[in-house]
Amino acid sequence: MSDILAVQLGPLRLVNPIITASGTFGYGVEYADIMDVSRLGGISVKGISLEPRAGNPPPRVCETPGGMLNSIGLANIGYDAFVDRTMPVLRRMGATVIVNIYGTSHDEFAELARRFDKVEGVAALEVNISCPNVKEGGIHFGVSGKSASGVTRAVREVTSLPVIVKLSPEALDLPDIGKAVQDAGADAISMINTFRGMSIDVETRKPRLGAVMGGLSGPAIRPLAVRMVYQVFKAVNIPIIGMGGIACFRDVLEFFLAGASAVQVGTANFTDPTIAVKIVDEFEEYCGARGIHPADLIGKVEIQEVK
Amino acid sequence: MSDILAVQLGPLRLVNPIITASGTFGYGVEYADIMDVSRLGGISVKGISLEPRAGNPPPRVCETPGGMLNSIGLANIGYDAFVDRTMPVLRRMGATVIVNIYGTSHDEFAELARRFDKVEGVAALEVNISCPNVKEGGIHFGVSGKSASGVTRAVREVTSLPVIVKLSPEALDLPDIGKAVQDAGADAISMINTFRGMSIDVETRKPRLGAVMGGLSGPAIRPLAVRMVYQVFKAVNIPIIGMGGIACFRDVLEFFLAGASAVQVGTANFTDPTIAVKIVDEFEEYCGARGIHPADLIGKVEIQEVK
Amino acid sequence: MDYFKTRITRMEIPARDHVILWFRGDCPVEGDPGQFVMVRGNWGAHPILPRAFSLVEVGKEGAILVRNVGEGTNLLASMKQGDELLVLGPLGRGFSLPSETGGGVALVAGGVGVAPLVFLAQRLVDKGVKPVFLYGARTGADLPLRDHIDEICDLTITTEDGSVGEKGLVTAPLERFLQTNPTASVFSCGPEAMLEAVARVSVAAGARCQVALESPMACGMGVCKGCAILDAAGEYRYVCSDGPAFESVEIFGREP
Amino acid sequence: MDYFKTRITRMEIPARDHVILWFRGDCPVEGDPGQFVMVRGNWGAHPILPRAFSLVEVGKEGAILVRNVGEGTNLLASMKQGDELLVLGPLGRGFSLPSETGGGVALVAGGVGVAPLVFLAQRLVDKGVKPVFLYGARTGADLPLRDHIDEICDLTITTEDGSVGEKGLVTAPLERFLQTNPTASVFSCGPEAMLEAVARVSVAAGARCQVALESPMACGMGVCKGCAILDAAGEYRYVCSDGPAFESVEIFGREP
Ligand SMILES: Cc1cc2nc3c(=O)[nH]c(=O)nc-3n(C[C@H](O)[C@H](O)[C@H](O)COP(=O)(O)OP(=O)(O)OC[C@H]3O[C@@H](n4cnc5c(N)ncnc54)[C@H](O)[C@@H]3O)c2cc1C
Ligand SMILES: Cc1cc2nc3c(=O)[nH]c(=O)nc-3n(C[C@H](O)[C@H](O)[C@H](O)COP(=O)(O)OP(=O)(O)OC[C@H]3O[C@@H](n4cnc5c(N)ncnc54)[C@H](O)[C@@H]3O)c2cc1C
Ligand SMILES: Cc1cc2nc3c(=O)[nH]c(=O)nc-3n(C[C@H](O)[C@H](O)[C@H](O)COP(=O)(O)O)c2cc1C
Ligand SMILES: Cc1cc2nc3c(=O)[nH]c(=O)nc-3n(C[C@H](O)[C@H](O)[C@H](O)COP(=O)(O)O)c2cc1C
Ligand code: FES
Ligand code: FES
Repeated sequence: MSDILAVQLGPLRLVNPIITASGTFGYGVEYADIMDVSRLGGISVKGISLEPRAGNPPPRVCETPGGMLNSIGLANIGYDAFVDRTMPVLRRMGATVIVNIYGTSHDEFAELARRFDKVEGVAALEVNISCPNVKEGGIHFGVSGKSASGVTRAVREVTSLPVIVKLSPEALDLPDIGKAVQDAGADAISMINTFRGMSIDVETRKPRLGAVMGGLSGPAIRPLAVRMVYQVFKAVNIPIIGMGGIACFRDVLEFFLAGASAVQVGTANFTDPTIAVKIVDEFEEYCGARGIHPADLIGKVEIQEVK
Repeated sequence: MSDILAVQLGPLRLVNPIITASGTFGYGVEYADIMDVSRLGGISVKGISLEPRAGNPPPRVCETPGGMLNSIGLANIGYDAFVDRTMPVLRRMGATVIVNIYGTSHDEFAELARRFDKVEGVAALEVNISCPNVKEGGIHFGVSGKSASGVTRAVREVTSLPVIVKLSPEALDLPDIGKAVQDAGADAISMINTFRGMSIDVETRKPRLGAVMGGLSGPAIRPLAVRMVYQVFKAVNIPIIGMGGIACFRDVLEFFLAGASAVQVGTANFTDPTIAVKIVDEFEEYCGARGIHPADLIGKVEIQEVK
Repeated sequence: MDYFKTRITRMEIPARDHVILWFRGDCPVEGDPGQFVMVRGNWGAHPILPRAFSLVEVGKEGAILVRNVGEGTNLLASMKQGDELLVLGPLGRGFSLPSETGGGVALVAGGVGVAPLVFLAQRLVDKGVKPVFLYGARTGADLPLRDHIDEICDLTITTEDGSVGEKGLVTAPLERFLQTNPTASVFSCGPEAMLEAVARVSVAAGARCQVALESPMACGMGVCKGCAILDAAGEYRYVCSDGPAFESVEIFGREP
Repeated sequence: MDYFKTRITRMEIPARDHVILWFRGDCPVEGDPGQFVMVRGNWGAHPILPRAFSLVEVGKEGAILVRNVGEGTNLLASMKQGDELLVLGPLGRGFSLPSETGGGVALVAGGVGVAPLVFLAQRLVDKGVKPVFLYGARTGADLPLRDHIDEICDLTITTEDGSVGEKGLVTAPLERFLQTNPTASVFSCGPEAMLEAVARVSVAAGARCQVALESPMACGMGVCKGCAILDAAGEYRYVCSDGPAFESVEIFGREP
């Protein structure tokens, strides 16, 4: 594997800027049969909480035009099982592990960060202050600058791992939130998490999700995500990991041009579980053929000044 | 035309609840060749400002997954031309005219409302405090409860026409905004306007819109719109005119079940310019066959209490 | 489990609104009855999620039986021989075959739930076990693979309108069968209400019953946690990784 | 203007990446050269916008010539005879035919811009006017309708790689033609850079030039205000309702 795509996100170095998004690639270990996950820039694992979580009542997923809704509710095996059972496998597989953490309070976030700080093989923490599918914490932390920076600071103080803060698209002024988490010590920003949506089965008159609302992801939200990355890029100095509806390599370029330094591929993993490594190949070919590096693309959208 | 679908939105009575959305159906008069526009519940005309507006630099439209972006910038012929040239034709055609108004200040909104108050054949005003494509006014009025109610009050004070206030999906707390405009005297709420999005042509590296950003509409945003209608429905007592990605009659039912008392059809007019009258036919058949009335559907989504 | 592109080698319409797609050829899927594949055509942006289909073996070749119920299945039904399919599988846990079949085996299918049971029937027959196949549908036109089943084992059909076979629900012949074979193994797939009735009847008779469930899925391989169902103990189980085949008591409990 | 469902009555591939779709039959579209239709297949949710195509008349029957450049045109190209098309039209303002053609008529086409000009050639020939047809492409494989044009009028081909006809740009034969026919009427359709060059050459020679433009469209009928272009006076003009055909001076000005 060549270094042609290697990127530096603050203190975090990745062999390439293609990361699989939290919640859409499990713990990574499930893909051993069909691909070499060490070829990915990173794997952001399913959100981990201190205790295992069972998740929300079914149905939990449904498809919508150009996208999907999910209301998983952060179902996960919890810190202990992840560290004891999953991390050893991930280390053996040579995966670059970004741990997505979720807590219901500043203290829980800090406790998770403190514990993961000592876990071998964790490359970075991604702080999920933007989950729309939980009653406590989640998105509420992500829509105000004050609470976003509070969580960021709580995590920052207790870990020397690179800290990525994952933003919610539902914030009114995302550049402000971006600046707030930057000032609170985030090394990078990842964006965007899902938007809350709802779909009703008109035959049964019931919501198509057991939890009534869920998060919208997939190509449908790409224009919104690209716009937000562009806006935040102009406001902050730390790198942005862009995501939202990436379905092919061209979409990755779009996020880079808008201001992303790396990307995450989410819903598209369901369409094609090997899509992320295919994108790595295409990116390598693209940069090789042009003699350029991903970093040359960041924020390079050409805006004509409008008079 | 039977009365089977007639709806009462506060002081506004419509022969049926299917309205064509502002900006997607011109001034209505363009459709004379292909349909009888008097069969529509109403036509919300392209946003009208005091003076004509030229609009934004091209390109102004592009397609995205399950939707489209537009950055028209409220190009319109202005108050005088609309009233002198267009209104007479609309009256002759028997159209129910809802005038969508846009101003850059409270005073401009009020002036428009004052003037339209005396124009024969105007059924209602729709106050656009949510256009994402203009530098002044527009969306900025729509994302804070204070400014939203300020504009509403300014309009309310000078007109006896039914006042519909059109909300932006980008507000952080839409139920709050809904309550604010209700308290300021709105007779109905219409929602949602478009979300700001951006798309980049990765070959040319240029934004696909001349104005860089534009508003996302179409089926892609439907789950977001349905969720917002549902949330606002629970917060207000005035009727809601729902819209966002309606493409067929089933989608209309979805909005009704979520809490809408009427709907607007926007982007789908481009897919099929006769879609709105087709939906009227289907709605009539649906209600006729079941012996029900549209009002029986409002907010009737069946939510199971989650323990 | 593998992920691969393949092509449709053959198509057949076995009943109205149904199509059988064969794709073996270059395709390495070899699964067990009750396992499934996630399938998508090469149709661009929408719909984005693949669809789950049980593996079948028809004429000794791997296939899926698709019932046309919505957008994705419509698209699959309108594909042509030679068109590309994207297939992930085999996935999930299939039925666990009884080591002891002296008490008899009943396969109870409702609608398109016939697919995994046809496959199971074939495997049982190959092993020298003759199951009885109880196949229920609303009406006689909705019985895909009926002739195929008839050829390999004993088939009893019930239709709600009585147009073919016995009039009524498929639980009636099952109850009769269990009266004479109370220690039989029962395998069932179909609408949830039917599965619950089948489970109840079986458990009441003392038979062991396995049911294959459905649930909306995104990944099909245990990563998204989207396919949760609530089991009898009030815990969430995942259809794609814990199932689709479950012991009926795990899901519907022991109460008759 | 009308909106209707019709079916594809015939298809032909006149050059690589191009397809001609005939749909006249039950379809009332009768337009003028330069007018267009908004077309969509019955393909469900995505893409949602119809696509604009110039009206052509090939073999006395209404048709469109589609160049396969993206998602929508791909879908159209993969349709089959008998498939449903949704058509809105005829739309826009076509070329205004000169009442006086004594000075000669040159039709200058680039790429798929050939479509409205073939139609115009046919109309002119029907009226007894013989235009010269100057047709430029990158390479010889990209010249749909070439034989058809050859049959009805005088055709000069230029290709950038010289594989067919004259090597170079189509403005070269135009300049020669205008030297002997300085008061000719010129009609052009093709890439914007070509149109600008054609306009410049024509205006410099003193000829009247009309150009047919393109712009991304949503409605095609003047309601969305999406298809704006900036004219020579700095005003916005709408391709679908003010055009697609414009006097070249309105768009590119009088400066040579
Ligand atoms: C393990 C498993 C095995 C299956 N095996 C088969 C099979 O062999 N043959 C077959 O025809 N079908 C099978 N199904 C069901 C099949 O996956 C759905 O019919 C299909 O996903 C519907 O897709 P659609 O786009 O046509 O319908 P949509 O437009 O998505 O929906 C149409 C209707 O189908 C329901 N539906 C959607 N997805 C599912 C789902 N995953 N499970 C159940 N209902 C759903 C919707 O609620 C809706 O009522 C199986 C499902 C599972 C989970
Ligand atoms: C008045 C008019 C007449 C036209 N006549 C013809 C014709 O006779 N034959 C023909 O093949 N094409 C014609 N076009 C162009 C045709 O509309 C576009 O090629 C088509 O819309 C592209 O759709 P797509 O989904 O395949 O491409 P997309 O995937 O949408 O885009 C592919 C490429 O085409 C460009 N494009 C998209 N829409 C347009 C558009 N409306 N105009 C110009 N470029 C566009 C995009 O920027 C992109 O570079 C005409 C366009 C207009 C406005
Ligand atoms: C099924 C599902 C589960 C998700 N779970 C998480 C999660 O646990 N933590 C998190 O930060 N984001 C989660 N997300 C959000 C994704 O990581 C990503 O931000 C979002 O889906 C947008 O990207 P996409 O459009 O490429 O999917 C989840 C998304 C989906 C679809
Ligand atoms: C091309 C275009 C122009 C629009 N112009 C206006 C406008 O002038 N005033 C307004 O209030 N909304 C305008 N809108 C927003 C629509 O009225 C509607 O709120 C939005 O498109 C969502 O509905 P849809 O998804 O059905 O299109 C416009 C939308 C489009 C696509
Ligand atoms: S479908 Fe994703 S976990 Fe079962
Ligand atoms: S395409 Fe809508 S105004 Fe021209």
